[in-house]
Amino acid sequence: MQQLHSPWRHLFPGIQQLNDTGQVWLDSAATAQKPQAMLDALLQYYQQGVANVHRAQHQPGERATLAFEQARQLAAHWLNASNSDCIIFTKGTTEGLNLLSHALAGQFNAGDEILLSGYEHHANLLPWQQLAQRQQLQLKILPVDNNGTIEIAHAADYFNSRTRLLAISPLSNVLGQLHSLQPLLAQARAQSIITVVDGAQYAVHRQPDVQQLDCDFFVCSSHKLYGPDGVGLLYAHPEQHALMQPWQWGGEMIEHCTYQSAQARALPLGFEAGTPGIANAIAFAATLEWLLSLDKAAVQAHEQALFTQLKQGLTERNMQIVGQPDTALISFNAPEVHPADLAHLLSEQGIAVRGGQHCAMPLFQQLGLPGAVRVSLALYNDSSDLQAFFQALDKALEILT
Amino acid sequence: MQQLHSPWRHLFPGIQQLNDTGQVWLDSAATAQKPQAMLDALLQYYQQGVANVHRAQHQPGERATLAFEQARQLAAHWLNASNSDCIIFTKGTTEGLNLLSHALAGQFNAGDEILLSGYEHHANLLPWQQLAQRQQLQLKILPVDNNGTIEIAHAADYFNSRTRLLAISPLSNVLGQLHSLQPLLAQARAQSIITVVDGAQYAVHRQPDVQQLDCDFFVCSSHKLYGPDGVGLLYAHPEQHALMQPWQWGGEMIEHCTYQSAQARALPLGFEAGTPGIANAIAFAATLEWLLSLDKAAVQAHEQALFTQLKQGLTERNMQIVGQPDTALISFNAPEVHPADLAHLLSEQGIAVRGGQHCAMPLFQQLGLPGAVRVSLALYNDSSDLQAFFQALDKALEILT
Amino acid sequence: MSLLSPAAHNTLSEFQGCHSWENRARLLLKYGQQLASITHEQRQQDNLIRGCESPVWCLLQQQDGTLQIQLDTDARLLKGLLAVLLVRIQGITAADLAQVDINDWFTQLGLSRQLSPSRSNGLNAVIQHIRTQLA
Amino acid sequence: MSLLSPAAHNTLSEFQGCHSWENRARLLLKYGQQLASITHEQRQQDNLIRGCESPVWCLLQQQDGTLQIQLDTDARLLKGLLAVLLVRIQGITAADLAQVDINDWFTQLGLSRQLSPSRSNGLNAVIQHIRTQLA
Ligand SMILES: Cc1ncc(COP(=O)(O)O)c(C=O)c1O
Ligand SMILES: Cc1ncc(COP(=O)(O)O)c(C=O)c1O
Repeated sequence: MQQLHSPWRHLFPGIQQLNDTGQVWLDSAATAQKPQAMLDALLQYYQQGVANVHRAQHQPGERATLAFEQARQLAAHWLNASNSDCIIFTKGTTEGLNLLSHALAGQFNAGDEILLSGYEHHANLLPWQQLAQRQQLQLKILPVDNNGTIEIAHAADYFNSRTRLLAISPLSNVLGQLHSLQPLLAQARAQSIITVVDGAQYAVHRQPDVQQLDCDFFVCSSHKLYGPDGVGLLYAHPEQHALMQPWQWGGEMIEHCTYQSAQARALPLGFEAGTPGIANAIAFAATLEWLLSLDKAAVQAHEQALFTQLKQGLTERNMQIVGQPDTALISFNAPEVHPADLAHLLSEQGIAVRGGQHCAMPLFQQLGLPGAVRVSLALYNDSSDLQAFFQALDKALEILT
Repeated sequence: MQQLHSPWRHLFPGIQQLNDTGQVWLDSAATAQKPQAMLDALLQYYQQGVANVHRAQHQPGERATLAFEQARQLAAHWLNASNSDCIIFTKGTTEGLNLLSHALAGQFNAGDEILLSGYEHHANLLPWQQLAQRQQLQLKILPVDNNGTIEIAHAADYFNSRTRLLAISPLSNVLGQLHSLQPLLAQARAQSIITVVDGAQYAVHRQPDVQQLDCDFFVCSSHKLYGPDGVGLLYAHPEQHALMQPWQWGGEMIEHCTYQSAQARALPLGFEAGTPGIANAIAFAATLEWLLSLDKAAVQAHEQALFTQLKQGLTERNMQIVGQPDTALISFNAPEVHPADLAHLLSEQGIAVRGGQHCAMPLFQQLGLPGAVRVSLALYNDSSDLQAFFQALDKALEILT
Repeated sequence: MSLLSPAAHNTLSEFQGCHSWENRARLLLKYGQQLASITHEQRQQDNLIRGCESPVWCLLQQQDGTLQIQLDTDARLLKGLLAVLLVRIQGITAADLAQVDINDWFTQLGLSRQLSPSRSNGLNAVIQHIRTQLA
Repeated sequence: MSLLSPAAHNTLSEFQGCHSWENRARLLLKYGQQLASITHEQRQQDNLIRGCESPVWCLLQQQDGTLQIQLDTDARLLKGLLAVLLVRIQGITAADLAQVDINDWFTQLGLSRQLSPSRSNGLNAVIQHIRTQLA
């Protein structure tokens, strides 16, 4: 195995400390370790004295508001959104999708259809399922076949005159196969179907360009993107703001209210009820800024080289790979071995990979599998991590078979 | 003016740094500065290597889950909840109240009544107002008189056979008057009226005891309590869990699902959809632990002494005090001066106080005031802060009158 | 860039002559005092600008292609800020307005902090309101 | 505290004789293998324990005042863990169960990590299920 060294690894104190305690982090698809730049921003924000945003006009308040709005601008820039008013700070992908499932509720009549892929994470399934139950809609599923494949090229065949919304992820957290969604999203737009892109995994490995994707809504989470946990982004296409009705209500998200009535503000403030996670938004922006400073091609090449080594090692060992992964992560099973047993013995050896159904239970029902072990990669991994993994895998299989 | 020195002030780097830039922080009711103990916990969590909670069984995951659940236990202990299953981590008070306004929706029939005080923050008004609009309920208001007083002792007179829920705060962010709610909450319980306590301000100045209060639900925000922003607590009485239907849906908050159906878990996990703010929960717990280590009586005495100085100085200057404040904060106006003008000139002099309607527009409509300037105190304030404020006030009034 | 009118030049030199916050505040109060009020009858919902903590009213007309704007509020310093805003944009054409760098104007006056993104003083909301009305 | 049965003493000494994770794992596999299975017909929703990532089935009876518990799962190591749990609580009374410190039992076996609050392996959910059924 060729030695691949991440030139960014030393910038992640968490990776160092995990290594010092004998832990190899290969669960970045669950959450990623944080670069020093993020920690510095977080600490600095709190140390210099905090203030609430968009409330008082004193100088600490102005400074916090400015920093918070600059964070929004940076997020807009990073997503290539046309305008920072299109960016709502959320708690994460899950909250973003729940928000949409309420904010867009007025766009549906009983009998309308919502189309999802069969590999969606619960976060991009259950909010729509609940909306469908509340409003007597049909939830249609783009079927995944037994090999974990989905025919994205023919997905538009599932559109019909009742289809009102398409919610889909370009990169599944189980299958690790990158789908180019642009053609499908364009067909949806041509038929006035609202499009929601779950970018939780995708955004980590490809810098999103929401204008090029031309989706209506895009969501992602900071914590998977090397940023703090508890914050995320919801992008809303400027022409679709009118579709959204406010969801949560509170302090400064309104223009005016009486005891009996209230008018909400426009995006984004009208969708950010309550004191936001200010420190997190600012530290997330610092993370994005750091990411922007990297050589994108080099990062992608490094991740791809690791991926190839991972795939090769699993194939050599005759592991049963789920789907046709090509990016960042692979889910697999050992023949005749329960994934929980394998995950258990890997964890005994300090290999942090995840076993189970990865918040995609219906996909596993469809695949007829009790679960899988997932190895996921990030820009800080070295091939030494994979070597440790393979050594532990061999040992675990020796015990289990 | 007697010199009061906070023995805890030096533990707050933000206060030091604000002071170094000529800023006096008297807006703690908006958000509080953070003790070193909080910063240390936050940094340590991120530095040692992060993991998602309640998902994988690898060691970093176990460690993070343990720390997260210990944080929940500490929060339960701090609130004197009987059980840590009663504690849901939220984004803050506003999210907690929005959550309740959806989770409890099944408890109302058209025509039922919700009772609120007239001084509630928008966060404890608008979610109920929206619920009332969605389900044709009546929103009843315990009236505040022109002096900002409310007759808590007679509030139960507003109960009737249709009253289903009472939502009220023991300490308003405008009026600064502490109400003992126990008798009212007991009367509500006797009539099977669900009780929701907005403890956002109260929790900062009196350690809550939810068993003694005997409310059904209690909410507060970390960021006002010297903790990180973006996290808060929702306490649910163990016997009322059954009233709650799940609100947000996602990853691990379910027990089982298919494409077309899902069963949510019980409290608290069933109400914590998506990756939570793990670092924030842990750092908040560290803050609570630090608070618990303080001499509660000394803190309260210090705050009360500052309050007395504040009130006296305002009275001497013939300021018009809003309501009958007795705790932690005072809202006031100068005769014939617009509050925005006063806030403006105070901020020019580095005094961070807030002017405006403080997210309580209906209260100000009721009081017939365009707003007020609010000075709010925390345990790190010294009387030197008040002296700086009074000096700036005198200067501002000289210019404005 | 639209050029400064003689009145704007005058305002500029008045503010640049202020070397303390107090003098600037007094000058703002003076400007505010000189600004015509909008009567109570004209203070209607239609003329209310959304998004300011202190209500601001706005009457906007285009006469012979140029803007005639009236602004009013009860807060005196904000009224002063509205007055110096009007000094810069009163009577110009809508096309010229699009060219005016308001940030730069307030910065030159030593008042840049009043244009913060925070919603609290509302000056930003006023500028945005006028631009939207003309768009 | 309910006392250890002879079988439990035996298990304890077996696990305490393991000085590596590998030996413990092999021993757990052996315990799992010896545990009777719950047939497919008995694997019904009613018998399924909620909250485990790998499904665990449970049949619970009280005979002459003592507990008769059957547990099963497809994951072999978890099945081993269920087996050593049963060694400790099989055949005792419901009242005694309330006294058993399960954490202590697993700690003595060198398996304390398996009882983490994380939901992933489900051992906690199993214990809670049994306690709730008996409550
Ligand atoms: C594809 C996908 N969508 C949504 C989510 C949910 O993200 P979060 O837990 O940050 O809300 C995840 C994370 O596991 C994911 O991988
Ligand atoms: C009484 C009261 N309730 C609710 C809130 C809202 O809290 P948060 O903004 O943290 O959600 C506040 C904060 O301003 C408050 O003072």
